[in-house]
Amino acid sequence: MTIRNDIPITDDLIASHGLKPDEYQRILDLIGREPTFTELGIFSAMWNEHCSYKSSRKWLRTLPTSGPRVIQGPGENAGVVDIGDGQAVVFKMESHNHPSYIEPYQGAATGMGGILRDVFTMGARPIAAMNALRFGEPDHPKTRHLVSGVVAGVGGYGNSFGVPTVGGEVQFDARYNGNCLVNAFAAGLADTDAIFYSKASGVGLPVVYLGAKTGRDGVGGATMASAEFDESIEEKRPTVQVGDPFTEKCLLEACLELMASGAVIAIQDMGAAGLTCSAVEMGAKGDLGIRLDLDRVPVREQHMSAYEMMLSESQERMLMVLRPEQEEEAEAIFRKWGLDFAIVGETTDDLRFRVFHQGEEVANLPIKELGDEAPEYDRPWVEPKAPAPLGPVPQVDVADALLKLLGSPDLSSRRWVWEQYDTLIQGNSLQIPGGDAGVARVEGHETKALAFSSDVNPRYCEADAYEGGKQAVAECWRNLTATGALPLAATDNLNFGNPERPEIMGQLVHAIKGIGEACRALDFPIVSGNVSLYNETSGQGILPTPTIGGVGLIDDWSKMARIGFAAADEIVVLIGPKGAWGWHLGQSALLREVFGRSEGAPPPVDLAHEKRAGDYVRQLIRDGVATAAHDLSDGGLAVALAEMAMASGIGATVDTWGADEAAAFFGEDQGRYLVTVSRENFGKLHGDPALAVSQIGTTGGSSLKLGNARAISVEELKAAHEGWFPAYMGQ
Amino acid sequence: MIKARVTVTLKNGVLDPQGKAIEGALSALDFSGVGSVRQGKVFDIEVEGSDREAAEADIKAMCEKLLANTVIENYQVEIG
Amino acid sequence: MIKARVTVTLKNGVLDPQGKAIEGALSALDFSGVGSVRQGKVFDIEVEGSDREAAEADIKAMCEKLLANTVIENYQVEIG
Amino acid sequence: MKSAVVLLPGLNRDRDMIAALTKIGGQAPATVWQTDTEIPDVDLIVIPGGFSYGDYLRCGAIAARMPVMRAVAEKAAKGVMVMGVCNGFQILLEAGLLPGALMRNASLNFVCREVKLEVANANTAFTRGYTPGQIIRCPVAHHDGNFFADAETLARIEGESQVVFRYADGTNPNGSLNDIAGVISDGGNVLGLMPHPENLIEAAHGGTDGRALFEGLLGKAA
Ligand SMILES: Nc1ncnc2c1ncn2[C@@H]1O[C@H](COP(=O)(O)OP(=O)(O)O)[C@@H](O)[C@H]1O
Ligand SMILES: [Mg+2]
Repeated sequence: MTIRNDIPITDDLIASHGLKPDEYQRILDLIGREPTFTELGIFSAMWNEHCSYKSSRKWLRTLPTSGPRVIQGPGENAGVVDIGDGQAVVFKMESHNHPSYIEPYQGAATGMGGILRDVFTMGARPIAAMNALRFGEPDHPKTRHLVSGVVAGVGGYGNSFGVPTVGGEVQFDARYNGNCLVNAFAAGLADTDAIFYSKASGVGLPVVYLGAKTGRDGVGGATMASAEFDESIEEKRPTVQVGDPFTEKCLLEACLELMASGAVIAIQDMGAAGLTCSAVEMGAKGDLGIRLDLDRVPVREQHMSAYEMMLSESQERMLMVLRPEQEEEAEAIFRKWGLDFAIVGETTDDLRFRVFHQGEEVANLPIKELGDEAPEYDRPWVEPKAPAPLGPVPQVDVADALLKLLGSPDLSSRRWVWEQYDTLIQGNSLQIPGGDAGVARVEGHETKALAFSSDVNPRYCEADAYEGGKQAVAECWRNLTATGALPLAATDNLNFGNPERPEIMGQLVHAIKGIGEACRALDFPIVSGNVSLYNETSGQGILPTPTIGGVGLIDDWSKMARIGFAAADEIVVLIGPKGAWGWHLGQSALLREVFGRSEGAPPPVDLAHEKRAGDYVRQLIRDGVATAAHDLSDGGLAVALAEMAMASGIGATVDTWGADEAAAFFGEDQGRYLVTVSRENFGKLHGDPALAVSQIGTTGGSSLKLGNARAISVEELKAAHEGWFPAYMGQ
Repeated sequence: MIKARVTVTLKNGVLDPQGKAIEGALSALDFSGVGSVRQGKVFDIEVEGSDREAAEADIKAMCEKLLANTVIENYQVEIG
Repeated sequence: MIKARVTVTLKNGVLDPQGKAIEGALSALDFSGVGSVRQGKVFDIEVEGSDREAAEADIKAMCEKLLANTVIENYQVEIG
Repeated sequence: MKSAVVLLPGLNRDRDMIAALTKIGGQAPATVWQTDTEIPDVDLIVIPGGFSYGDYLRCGAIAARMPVMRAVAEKAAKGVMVMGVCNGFQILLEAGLLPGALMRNASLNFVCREVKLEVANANTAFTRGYTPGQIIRCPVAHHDGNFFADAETLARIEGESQVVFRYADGTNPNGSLNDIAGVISDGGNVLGLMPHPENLIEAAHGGTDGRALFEGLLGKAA
């Protein structure tokens, strides 16, 4: 059975393609006639939220995206940043939220596949991956199943493909009960003179299809990814795509080999809305038309209609414009790797997107308008409500509270997760997950390395999207800095609820403003990103979750810092802002885990201070003065100290801090770092008059003693920290 | 004691990378005329008792809950 | 076109970590009375032609050469 | 000493292995592709780790039947040293060049972590850089490393000292029988091991415990 192309276009059909009546009117105006069924599919794919960013584009434009090192900002498959010596780092983060909720293993796996393809499409060999995961509350009946499926899927794909996972995030909150988040990050290395783009050039050149065959996978998937879930979710099941990391690995090798041969003029991976998006993008960017002959598309199922082929989201496929004289050479490379290779069309000069199938012209559309004239909305938004003020917080037993936090779902060790990922492959991993940032050596360079971190605190964003957006950027920047890296640039993955609700739109607008301001202040441009909206089930939206993935450069990794105490009898130094600190407990982990409350404003971020403190700490690391470094984040000083102790097996004794120990040890004031220095080097802590640089204790022994609290052995800390995840997952 | 065999296969249209790789390997091994290969799983399960219908119902429940991923797989139960 | 189903199961005595894990998971899901679970594979294969005996011989050869690891697995061929 | 690395689609620790052989041996190994029917004249053939053919069907099963493996078997029969690491080990088992089988990890999960290895037999061409019973650090990264052999085979390989590496100090990551991490052929020239010594050979790796294996092998004993 095949779907015919002359199906009448009814209102229902339009609506089921996610197109609003005014959007359909726009189509009629653009093409001056009723679209065919295939054309309707093409428009729905190009104009849905996922591909067109119609709700967010206006605001995304406000982000800083350039800088002296930025070679390519948003708009290509991935951002490209110069790291010197003729090399560049190519990276991006992308969500695969809805597919992962429906089928966690395959959803997460194909999410990894998609982001890796984005990176190697640009000519870069992937060298590091991260995954930022958010799940519903641990007790929710679906959560365990989602965690195990998603983690297995991320690992199943990334491990087989052969990229080390160097970091990520895992959090739980009831607000993700109906929508988990899977944000996958990948980075690759390329030579600056060998970066490939999607812009086609030259008329009459072959358009080549590469990789795996086309099936009916995910037909309508991009439309689904932009639709709010409701109870009819079951019906959406057959659109699940299955990943094949083996084919992707072959595709990587074949593409890099082909790129090295000089045969590639333009290349674009087939991601959401597959053949449609990739072909339109290549043509539109190059001011060229594209003509496709679907009879030549390698298919793995019989009787596929033009509509299905144009919308299929089968994985591990690419489209390329090739130098005709190197066609044979190209084909031989792909055959060697067991991949399909078919010339499916050509570039034209008529600026039309024309698609032929079984002798019939099934689509003939203006190519520029398909891409450029997508609707853009200035959706109404309202100022988010100010959070309720924080009521009094009782004192706590600092030792008990610390153990409770370390063993809580959000702060416990993620070892159960990252030991399922290959963190060592390629032999360049200098820091695997468990520290502030993952670090990978730049292969072929004696001293250089890249640091990677992924961060956001959705509870902060819920309470104040603007401060939360700033904080996500600042924390990421801080995590990179704490290894000694100079933060270079970032990618953002904006996960929000339904933007047609003004409160949600208000969160998005505020978060973007916060992110933009922080990125500007910290010289940390956004070079790529992804927006995932409609993360909402039965009217309940997720916590606003603008994940920031950052990349930093370490000039000499032999001087890099780690979080573990380096030795006993060293001085523990806390670096932060001068003057009275807020001892900020609003929205803190302490409040939530110990008192079950989530109140108050999140800690404000003073960006000028962040910059100053970060630059100071980085210099201490580079000068070899700091023997260990760690930033303070969730759980404040106590948790940070415990993490340093656990990472090294060395204890510490830290002075008491005034009367309010709860706030002193668990406050989440921003812009703070812990470093350790040897006694001899203590004098070298040159004073920066704008910073408070205080000796707060010493390392040594086998337990952690905080103020007046009872000492806790490092073993006990570790037992609490390492215990939760395996116990929760039943292992 | 009742013995049952559960067979779990991929739904039509769902990509089967394993099957595809096996097809390729068979033809590399000079087996000609092989069309498609689809891979699935079998579970041989022993359950206590002698009520075959109850056992079948139980095993179907196991399939729904654990043995099959009904998003992409079909299953079939035979009581031996 | 001939359709065949090959079933590959572990030999007796060969460790089956997946089967064992499923046993554990089933009892954690409150299915009682589950004795042993052993996991195996099925392959649904289409071969050209109409000679069933030749097809069976061919498929047995595929099993010996590739589909089963006869050190640890048994196989069984059914022509559909 | 000359070496060659076997390349098959889906392998992914080939670059790590080539780097280790090059760094320690001082010269880059030759490479042979899956369809090659001849292997150059070398003293050592290495099959690296990864997911040849996606680990589809059974780990190493499809790879073991590719033409290059016939050539490897011929070389092995002539006494050339052959080492398979991780997927390479699985391929050697599937090719019948080593005894036993590797099943899914007992946890069913992929596992990547550092373990302790006991050098159970230091009297082989591969392990002479270590002392008998020496305990070394070494990373593992695999989904199917759970070594199994029937009782008779197990008794034989134990009796003949064919177990070369064992997981030590309770670090068995996969449920392997007798903590077996690596075995050698009865001829003493084919070694398979699950752990990745090639990922622990320089300061950047945080340790060099894997080095002695390559140094011993490549005749660069420390
Ligand atoms: N899904 C994951 N995959 C890999 N590593 C992870 C994952 N989740 C958390 N981690 C790692 O665990 C450590 C702790 O995470 P987190 O508490 O989010 O760090 P931080 O507070 O420094 O941002 C980090 O090293 C992080 O990279
Ligand atoms: Mg940190």
